[in-house]
Amino acid sequence: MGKHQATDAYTTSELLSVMCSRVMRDGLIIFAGVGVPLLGATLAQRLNAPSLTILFEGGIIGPFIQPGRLPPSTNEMRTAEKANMLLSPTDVLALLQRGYVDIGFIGGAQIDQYGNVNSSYLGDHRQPSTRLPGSGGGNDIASLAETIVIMPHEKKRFVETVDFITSPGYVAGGQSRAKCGLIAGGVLKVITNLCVFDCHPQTRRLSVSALHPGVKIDAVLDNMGFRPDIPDNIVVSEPPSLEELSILRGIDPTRMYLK
Amino acid sequence: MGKHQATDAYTTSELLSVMCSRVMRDGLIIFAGVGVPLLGATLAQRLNAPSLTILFEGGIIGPFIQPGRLPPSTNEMRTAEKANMLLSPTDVLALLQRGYVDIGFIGGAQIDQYGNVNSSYLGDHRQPSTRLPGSGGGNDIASLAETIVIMPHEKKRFVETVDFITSPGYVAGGQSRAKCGLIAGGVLKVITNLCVFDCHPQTRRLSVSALHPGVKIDAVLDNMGFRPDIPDNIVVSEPPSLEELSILRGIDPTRMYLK
Amino acid sequence: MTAHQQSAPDTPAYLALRKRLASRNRGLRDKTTSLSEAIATIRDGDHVAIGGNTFSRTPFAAVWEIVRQKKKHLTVSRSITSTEGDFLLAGDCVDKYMTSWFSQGIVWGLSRVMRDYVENGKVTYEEWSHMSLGMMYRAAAMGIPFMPTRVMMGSTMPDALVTKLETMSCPYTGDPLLLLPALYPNVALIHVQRADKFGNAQYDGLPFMDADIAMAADRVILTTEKIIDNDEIRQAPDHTKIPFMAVDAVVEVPYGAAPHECAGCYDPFYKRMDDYADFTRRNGLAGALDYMREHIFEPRDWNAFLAKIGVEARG
Amino acid sequence: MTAHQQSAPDTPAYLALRKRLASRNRGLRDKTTSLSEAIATIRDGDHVAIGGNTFSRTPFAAVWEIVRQKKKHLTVSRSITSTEGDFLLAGDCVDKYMTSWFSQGIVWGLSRVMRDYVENGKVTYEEWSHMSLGMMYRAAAMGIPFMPTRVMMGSTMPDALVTKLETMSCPYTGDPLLLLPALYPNVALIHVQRADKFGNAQYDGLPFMDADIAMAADRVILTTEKIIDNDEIRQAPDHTKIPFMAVDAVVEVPYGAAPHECAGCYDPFYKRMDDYADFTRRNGLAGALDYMREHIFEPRDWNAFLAKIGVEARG
Repeated sequence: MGKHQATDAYTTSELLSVMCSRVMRDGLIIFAGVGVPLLGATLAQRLNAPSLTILFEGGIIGPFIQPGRLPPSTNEMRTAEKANMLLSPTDVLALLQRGYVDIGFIGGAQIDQYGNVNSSYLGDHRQPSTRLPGSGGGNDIASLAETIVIMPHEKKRFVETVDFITSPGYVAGGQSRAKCGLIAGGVLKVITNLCVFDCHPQTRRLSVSALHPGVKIDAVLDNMGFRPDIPDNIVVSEPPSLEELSILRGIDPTRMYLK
Repeated sequence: MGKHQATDAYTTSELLSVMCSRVMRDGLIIFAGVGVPLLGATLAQRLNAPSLTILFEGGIIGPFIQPGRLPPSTNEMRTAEKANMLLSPTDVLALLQRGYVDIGFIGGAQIDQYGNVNSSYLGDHRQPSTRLPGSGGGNDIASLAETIVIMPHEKKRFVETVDFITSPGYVAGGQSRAKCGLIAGGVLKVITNLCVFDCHPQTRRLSVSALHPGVKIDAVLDNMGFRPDIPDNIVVSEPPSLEELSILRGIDPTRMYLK
Repeated sequence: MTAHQQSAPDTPAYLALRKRLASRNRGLRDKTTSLSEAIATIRDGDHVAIGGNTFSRTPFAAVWEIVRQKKKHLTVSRSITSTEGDFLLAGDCVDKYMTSWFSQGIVWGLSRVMRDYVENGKVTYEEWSHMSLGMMYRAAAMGIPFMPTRVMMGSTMPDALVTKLETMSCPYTGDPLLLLPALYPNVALIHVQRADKFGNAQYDGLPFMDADIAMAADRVILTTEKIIDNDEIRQAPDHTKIPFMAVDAVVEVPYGAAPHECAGCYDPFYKRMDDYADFTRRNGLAGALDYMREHIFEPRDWNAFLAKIGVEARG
Repeated sequence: MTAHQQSAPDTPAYLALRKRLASRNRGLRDKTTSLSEAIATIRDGDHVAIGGNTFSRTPFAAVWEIVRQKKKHLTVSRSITSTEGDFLLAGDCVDKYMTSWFSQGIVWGLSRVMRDYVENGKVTYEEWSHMSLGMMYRAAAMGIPFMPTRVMMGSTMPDALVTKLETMSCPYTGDPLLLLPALYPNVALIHVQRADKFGNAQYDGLPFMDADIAMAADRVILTTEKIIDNDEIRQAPDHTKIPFMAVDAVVEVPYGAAPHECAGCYDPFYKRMDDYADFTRRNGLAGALDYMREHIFEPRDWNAFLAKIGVEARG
């Protein structure tokens, strides 16, 4: 990740986790992977969202994440510890289709101006330069839920058009997402270590909505392969509070994810 | 039921149960209701088909029917006693759709010349003279499996055209079943207390294939509302053996179903 | 592509469906309430789906309370209907009944009440095949607008429905298919052996269609023999059949399925079911109304009903 | 009606499918056999579906034996693929791989073997969304030729498949839908905690897609930590997840998922997985082949493999 925001006070992953946690209101149901979204969710649960519920694609509903015992994957029994229910992946993903999930979190190797995410192929998929691990539940989340993309802010990742759309955002912008058949969901935010984007309500292009503390817009632009919308009303993110950081560090005392 | 076959040696339901049991070869999977088919299946298991498997629409796979403890219904826990697996009705019926079931057994209030069965409405369904209990799984069995219909041999039940097709046989005869969309299954036999019918391979009309011991063809025709095919090669059913009757009576010592 | 042809009455637009779900507080919160308050949330005109099957794990207390509260114009669906259907019809609660089979049970024969209502056109009666009803709930539970199936074709059943059923030829195989529209009840009534206060429900024995019904419905009212601690649920999460987030009300009702059975807790109270059958055998619908006055409207509460039929409540 | 357009490769005609099922002896009979005999029934060119998920309840012994028996031209499907996929590819067993994700696990990063095979066009690789693969198995398990769904549209994924996917507009709601063709494996490999000799299988913890895979497949090869008496199954039939009639071979293989985990029996052997990762990190495909020679081809039997990696077999 870029090192722009690694101040003395907090690391990049701490910043991302705090930014994630702030979108998680009490009572929401989120679909997450391990790592930053899980840290954010666990922080939110401890801080002000005790009834927030986490789903994992392995088939897990409402696990109880204990400080110091963060799970290493979304698809094994450690992740299922003290869950409320275990389902097949098919059925837990069908909850997205039924509309049970308020926010899904995904990542990927590339993201483009319309929030489409690639986690499949770099280069032409018929003769790729790199075959990546793939969608997993990413396509399902992006197709069926309001989605937040967590992405390191790097030029090679923020490309005008992704090589391959694994997890569709707003596809070709405008109304194209719905025209492709995706009548629900869409990219809610893209959270990076430098800023937060949302998508312009008409064009559906990425639009800077907040800069993280100490970040200049030039740093955002210098580390992207395309120019996002830059509206007049960009705010500065509230910096992580001492309370947030203290709880977060308690959740991951061995710094498994808090690099 | 007609009393023609109630000889000294066996009752009507004993005869029906024995006739049922003889179609159940070892290793088959049958979908049955309680009553005659269950008696027949249990007899077959004891006699020469130890690995015969029974499914009930309540969601039950391979129950273990103990002599003297016959279940009263297909949809409660008594029926599930010592089963190998319990499923939802949806899933156990889907086994029919997947092709897991060799023979399904159904009954009903009326049957017609093409083996269509009515268990829904007597009279016009928009203003019926009698509303019957309905399909239950009957339509599913008849649509998806080779089906054997067990029916008391009575004029009011054997009608040229049923008032309402709940469980389709060969619909309007000939190729009409497949043309309606039912590409698998069909009526294998109709077993009554007087005779056995199969369906003519071309016309698909009921055709007498066997007369039970002591039954004349006139008795068959006198107790039907239409004239079935009467081929030259009608056989006489082998009468129930002492061994069959002895085992059968041991299975239902309180004569719960052996009226 | 098949053109947009017609909306089935029970298949709301996908976005409206999602909006209804999103409007619920689905978080991990205490949902325990009383039977009367839980049932009071059911609105006249709602579609109420009933869990269990015939006389097994019927949410009997919940149905009993619906009749007492004189709900009107309900659509009621249940895969196989027993006595509770008589009470809902005779209680004048139902405009439309959807089921695959309707009788108190094989041993008691035809329902006199159901015959009276259907034969005299007093209720819209939809008969579905058993699997079809299950698949309609399942489609809804999975968030898809229909389930393709190979049943009900060639029969008269589609002609006797209000719902106009669509068919298609499979674009992959050419197979003829009947498309069962997703069935979204407004409320599911489910009775289980145990649940926690959040609504995580575990049941034993025959599962019936309860899990699909719960996920298909807009709201779930859960009655449970016993409320257990959430820790117990979390010790065996692979036994949870309905997740808390689908549930809106949890009511502890010992013997909540009586006089029907609840696997592992009690067998069917056959004698008590015989008693009701005697009322209708003698006087048909009038007999049912007599029974209902004595057993549904006059008892002070559910425990008084249990005492009346001779079943001892634990609570 | 949608016209008959084209047959997907993995959707055989319904009657042929039923005939394959009818030809099996599905009765309640002893199906216990040895690992090598069970795997010997797999034919070159078969479609083999693998149960479990990533490194949880993987039928590892069964896959290990497939590689040893040098099966060829397989189609392999698994919802999420870990090390077993490396071995099948590097063992030259696979013509086509269907999965939603392929990596030994997050902590070990990209699979060097998979990259080598896909980037050099040595395997036909189909990437499906996780739910899509699950729904394709489910459609097959339910005996329907496709499952309608709301995913994979708007993405590039359908363009990168051999299978041509069909879409339609729902005749009830007008919703755009993608139709996932039913996926019928020839053989399903499933590993469970316990099963009886007839093949009734019970498993704990995460269920993954195993039940759907088993019912979707023509044949099921079951490995189990322990063979239990049929009486134990019949005492808790509501815990049976796969019925005997779907199963063709039962093999008792203690530690049959090692070095992956088997809930309640053993945790993942992370160190042993690190060992393999070291081989490929150093030498890519050649490293994998070195590892396979030492760990798959050289050991006398499965217990020798377990001893080699330092896991003590019970048997």
